[in-house]
Amino acid sequence: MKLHEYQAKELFAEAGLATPDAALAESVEDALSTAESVGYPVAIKAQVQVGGRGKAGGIEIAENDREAREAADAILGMDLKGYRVDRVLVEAAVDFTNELYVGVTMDRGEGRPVAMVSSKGGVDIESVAAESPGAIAREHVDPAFGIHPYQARRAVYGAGVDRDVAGDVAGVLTTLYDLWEERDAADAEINPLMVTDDEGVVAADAVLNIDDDALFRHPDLAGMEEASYGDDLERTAGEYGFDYVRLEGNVGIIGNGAGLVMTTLDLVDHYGGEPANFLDIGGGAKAERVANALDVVFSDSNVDAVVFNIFGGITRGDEVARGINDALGAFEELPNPVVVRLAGTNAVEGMEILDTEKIDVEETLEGAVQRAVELAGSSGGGADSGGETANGGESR
Amino acid sequence: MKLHEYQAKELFAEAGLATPDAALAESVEDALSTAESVGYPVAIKAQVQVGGRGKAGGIEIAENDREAREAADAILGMDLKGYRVDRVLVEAAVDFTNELYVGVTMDRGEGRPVAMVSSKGGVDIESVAAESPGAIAREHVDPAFGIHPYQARRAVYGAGVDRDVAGDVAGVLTTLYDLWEERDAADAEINPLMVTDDEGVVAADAVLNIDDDALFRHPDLAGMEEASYGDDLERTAGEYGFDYVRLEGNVGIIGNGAGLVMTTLDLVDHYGGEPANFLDIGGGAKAERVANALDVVFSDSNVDAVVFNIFGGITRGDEVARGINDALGAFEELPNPVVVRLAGTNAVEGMEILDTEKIDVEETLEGAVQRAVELAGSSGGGADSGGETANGGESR
Amino acid sequence: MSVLVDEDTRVVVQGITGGEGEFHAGEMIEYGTDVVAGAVPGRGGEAVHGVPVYDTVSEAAREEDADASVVLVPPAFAADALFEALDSPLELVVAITEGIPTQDMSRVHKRLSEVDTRLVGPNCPGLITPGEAKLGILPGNIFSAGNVGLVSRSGTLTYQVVDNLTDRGLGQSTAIGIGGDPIIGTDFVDALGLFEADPATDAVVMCGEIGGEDEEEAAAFIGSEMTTPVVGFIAGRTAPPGKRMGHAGAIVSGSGTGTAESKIAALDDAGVSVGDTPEEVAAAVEELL
Amino acid sequence: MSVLVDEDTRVVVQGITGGEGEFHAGEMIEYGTDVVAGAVPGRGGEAVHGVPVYDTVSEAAREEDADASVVLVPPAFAADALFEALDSPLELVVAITEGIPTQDMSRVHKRLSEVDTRLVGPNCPGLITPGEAKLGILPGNIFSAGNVGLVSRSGTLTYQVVDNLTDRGLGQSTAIGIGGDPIIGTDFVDALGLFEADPATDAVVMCGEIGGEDEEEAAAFIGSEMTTPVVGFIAGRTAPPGKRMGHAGAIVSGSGTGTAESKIAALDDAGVSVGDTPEEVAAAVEELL
Repeated sequence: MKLHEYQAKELFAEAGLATPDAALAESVEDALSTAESVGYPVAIKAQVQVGGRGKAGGIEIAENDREAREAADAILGMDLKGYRVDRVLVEAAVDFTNELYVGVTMDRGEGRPVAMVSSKGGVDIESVAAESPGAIAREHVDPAFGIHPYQARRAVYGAGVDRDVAGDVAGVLTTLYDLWEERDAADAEINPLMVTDDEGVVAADAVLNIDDDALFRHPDLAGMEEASYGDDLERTAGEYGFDYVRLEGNVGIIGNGAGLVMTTLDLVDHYGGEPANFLDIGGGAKAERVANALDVVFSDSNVDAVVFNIFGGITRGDEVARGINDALGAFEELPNPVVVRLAGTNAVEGMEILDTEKIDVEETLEGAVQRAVELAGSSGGGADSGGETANGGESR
Repeated sequence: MKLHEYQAKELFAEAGLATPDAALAESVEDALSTAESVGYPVAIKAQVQVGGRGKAGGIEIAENDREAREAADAILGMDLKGYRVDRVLVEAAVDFTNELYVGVTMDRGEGRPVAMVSSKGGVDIESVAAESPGAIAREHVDPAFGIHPYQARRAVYGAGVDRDVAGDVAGVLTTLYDLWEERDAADAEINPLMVTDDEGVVAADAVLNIDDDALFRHPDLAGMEEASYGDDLERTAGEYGFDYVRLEGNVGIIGNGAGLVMTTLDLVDHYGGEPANFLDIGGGAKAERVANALDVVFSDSNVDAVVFNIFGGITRGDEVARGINDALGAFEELPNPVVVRLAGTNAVEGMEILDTEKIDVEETLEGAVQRAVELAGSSGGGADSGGETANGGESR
Repeated sequence: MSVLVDEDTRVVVQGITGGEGEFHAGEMIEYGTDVVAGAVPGRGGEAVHGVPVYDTVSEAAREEDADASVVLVPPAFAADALFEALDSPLELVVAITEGIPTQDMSRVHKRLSEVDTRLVGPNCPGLITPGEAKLGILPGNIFSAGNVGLVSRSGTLTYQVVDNLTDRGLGQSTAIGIGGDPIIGTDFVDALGLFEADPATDAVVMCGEIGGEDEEEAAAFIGSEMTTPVVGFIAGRTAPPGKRMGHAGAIVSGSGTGTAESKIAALDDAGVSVGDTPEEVAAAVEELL
Repeated sequence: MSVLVDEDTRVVVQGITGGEGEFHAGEMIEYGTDVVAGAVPGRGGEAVHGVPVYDTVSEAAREEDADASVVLVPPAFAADALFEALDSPLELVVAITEGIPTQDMSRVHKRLSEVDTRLVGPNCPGLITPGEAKLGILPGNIFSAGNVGLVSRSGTLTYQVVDNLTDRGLGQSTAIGIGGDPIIGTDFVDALGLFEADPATDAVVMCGEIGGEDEEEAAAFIGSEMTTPVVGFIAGRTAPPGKRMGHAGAIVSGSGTGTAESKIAALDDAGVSVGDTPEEVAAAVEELL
């Protein structure tokens, strides 16, 4: 779960990190009055959870009311990488002499947290990492001990941070690590950490992503979650609790298990089709979940055919088949052709009871995918979606 | 640093452990009004930092005003193992079905904390440990991780605690460990942890000893320290910052370094004398510290002679000698004969400048001790201390 | 004849009184696994499927001489259950639980480095030596005994590949689901090393997916350390960069490594035949044997 | 010719800009120790006694090719300094600091079990190979080179015994003060093992004191593992039970072990000659050689 900048900054400030004076605004008038109380110059910053907001026009500096009005007007309501901007953070601009990067994340390969400092802050840190990895000092942390003060110092001196602020920056890194740990974060970053004229340090931006799996022990953070999907279908799928990713092809895909669903996507591609989505229906396949999954996929106007591939595992194939039949009962006629393939435990029994009037049944994964690709191709000229499908095809 | 029961209980309660309703009283009238507000029956408990208060008459149960008055009257002002009782804790007596022991301490041999549970609470746990070590379940804790919940459970089930309260007791152990760690305790114990009729658990006693070396980071705890020495000389020595232990012989001993001072005691014994004290003057030996050390030892009316043994180490012998000379300047005449031996760096120079009019000087440790023992023996009949020395001698 | 588990493996089921625990303990027993005990705090003295339940894993292991455990407890309590299993001690711990917080697993990972116990998972279907023992939630009926080792990050994909193998009469020595979480106990290299050392395994199927660099490391290991032939499969070839697809591991950063291309190229370099479909994988194995 | 340190030992002084650090760094240099660097956060680029100061121990060790450090920082920062030294990495760390909280040392002790570095101390005078190198605060002038190894829990008692040895012309191979704290890095058994393996050490003096069971463990080690003769001394024979005398270790619980009697009996059983006085110790060594 990604927190908004303003939420992350509240938590940072609570932990004792310096952040600029700021307030949230939802309208141009709000933004203006906040700017006045905070004092010009201000930064007006789109609150959407995507990177590269600055380059995309989501952050503007305003020196006065006129500029603030223009900026707020431009940013509020804008489409930023597919997300609509409903709120801006109006924040005192910081006079700085230097921009640093400070971050904590999990190094998955090592199975240990890593704390990082770079004197090249204020820019895309992934580019820094790719182009001059030596510019980022890293300290792997033993999660049982937490970060030792010497590690924070070593990272700071190793990154070549000015010695005047080295102690402060080491303190920021330690605090950030503790916050990261306490809040079960996946990532905690300050980029840039601004070094001010008077040798202070201020967190000018704030990233805090929380481990979804740990939200159960952080109800306060879970309460901060705001639906912010790039698109209505992703929102709907999220509400149903599916892992869903919308893509640009016309073959809708439903399956169970990330690896098998990805494989189904790959096979659609392999047989010349184009996947419209990734949808992992998860464990079991009760009627309601099947119906919900079909709802999501059918709602995608790009979709021309659907392949439904379930490997029964412990869940028995006959149970899955009943779930599918029940779900199909709700439809007078299916909006798109659906090819079902059941495998695993009691798959044969399951295939036998499937309602083949409404759906195609295939015995093998390969067969099911090939059939769906065929159906999607032949219905490509349909009135409801042909144009969009063509666009989808072009864009690849 | 040992906390009083009432102080420890405040910290326990703050950490979420259940403790009986109670208040401190310094007079019989205070005790009576507290007893009434807490509700009879009450336990009236001497607040002195010694073990075995119950057996020594320091804890009484009172069912009513009359008994409370008698108990408070008896306990307030009593001498408990050499400590005067100035305050009592008046506490609601707990109806219990069972008494357990729960404790956390440092296992020095292992270099790791150990958490302990026994179903034989309410008695001297050291006797339990000696007589039936199997009755105490122990879990060594990795200090980097802290206690794991499974360890608390394993200790509780291992100790054979009733399963009705096992979860609660495991929770108490975990809380006690966390408190022990957070407060830099040396020992944290609840003995007894009472199991009540309604299957709750209540800390009926509380021990919390803090690591003196860690007090610098616990100013709140340091502020709880109350001078509570068994004797005036120990109090004075404590105020001067000496490691001092009063013994029963007549040869006063001052030296630097615990091992060397203990060795000097051993040598006094070896040569037929009896040590009056252990006094480690610590590093260096400036005039003021020397004078303070002599003040403590001369104030002991048992003392008949003093051996002053300094091994110079980095501190140069001539500096020590000047310190001794300066300190001696304050005395018209020394109350007891003093034998000085200096060794180590610049010892020879030091010995040369010592004021031998007031003191005896010896070159070797053995010589100095023998001379002091001799002097103590020959002055044994002196008017000021002969009787007490004889007593001291008899009691050994 | 197999790796990690066989008919002599004596298993404790942690969480045996829970819904999942009870169900899968029953399935394991039915498959023939020697489930000797359950462990659930506060439930000591009870029995599930005739198997005695103990309050602690230590007691269960001691009393029933167990050497492995299967962890089927909810994610909030799973890390503690793993620490307990690692301290009991056991030779093998199989963590099925999905959704354990990553920082919890980081602490478990640290502890793992201090003990001799092997952890498989978490967030995995477990492992099976067909005809002998099943530790986990895999559907036993799709497996058949044979000489093909299988290691996979994914659950249902594993079943799919096994299905294709079994269809061709290619039985399995042991199949190990290592799990799709960011931090796991046994990785590809560990599992491949076990198969390499197993005389009863004549070929290995390795099912990877996009994200992380485990498949690249596995390729390096295969190239330098293995003589047993390996057939590979990588799921997620068509996943667009930057999109997260289910598994925490299944995200492509677009920075070169972690992509399907990178993994397939690394496996190719190591002489591994990589199938485009599960069916091709099975065919390649058949050709090798 | 010695154990742990010699003329080739390259030393970092942690805390070299502090009062104690600067003074003792000077004394060490004057003794001939090869002090190659200091390490003090925020003081990198300065110099003390002509020795360059670095911000971190890692940098000091890397730039000056150091293999040992002496920790002379205040107790509040000492544990962190030790963790830093253990992670730099160095072969030997000597912690002089007195008054480090016991729980801090427990965490350091845990970390020590994970690295190859040896820690001596804390709360110790350090160690010296006479004529070659001194790492710590021992008064160099009382020592002389020779073939007697010495290990002691106590500072000034060590000096006393060395004085008696030197008076008789009995020089020392290496003298190690292991420190009197409850949790220390190198104990008697470790030190005795080093002396046993050192061809230049022909006899060992071991100075113990009441409290703990280290001397009992040392006696067992001597009895089973050592051929080099050992002479012992135990301070605190006359200390009454239950009284704490200075060192955290120097307390007798009265429960059998930890008393002077117990320690002396254990050493006697191991064939160790235990002197009643430091002078007797020196005499016993003379007789052995």
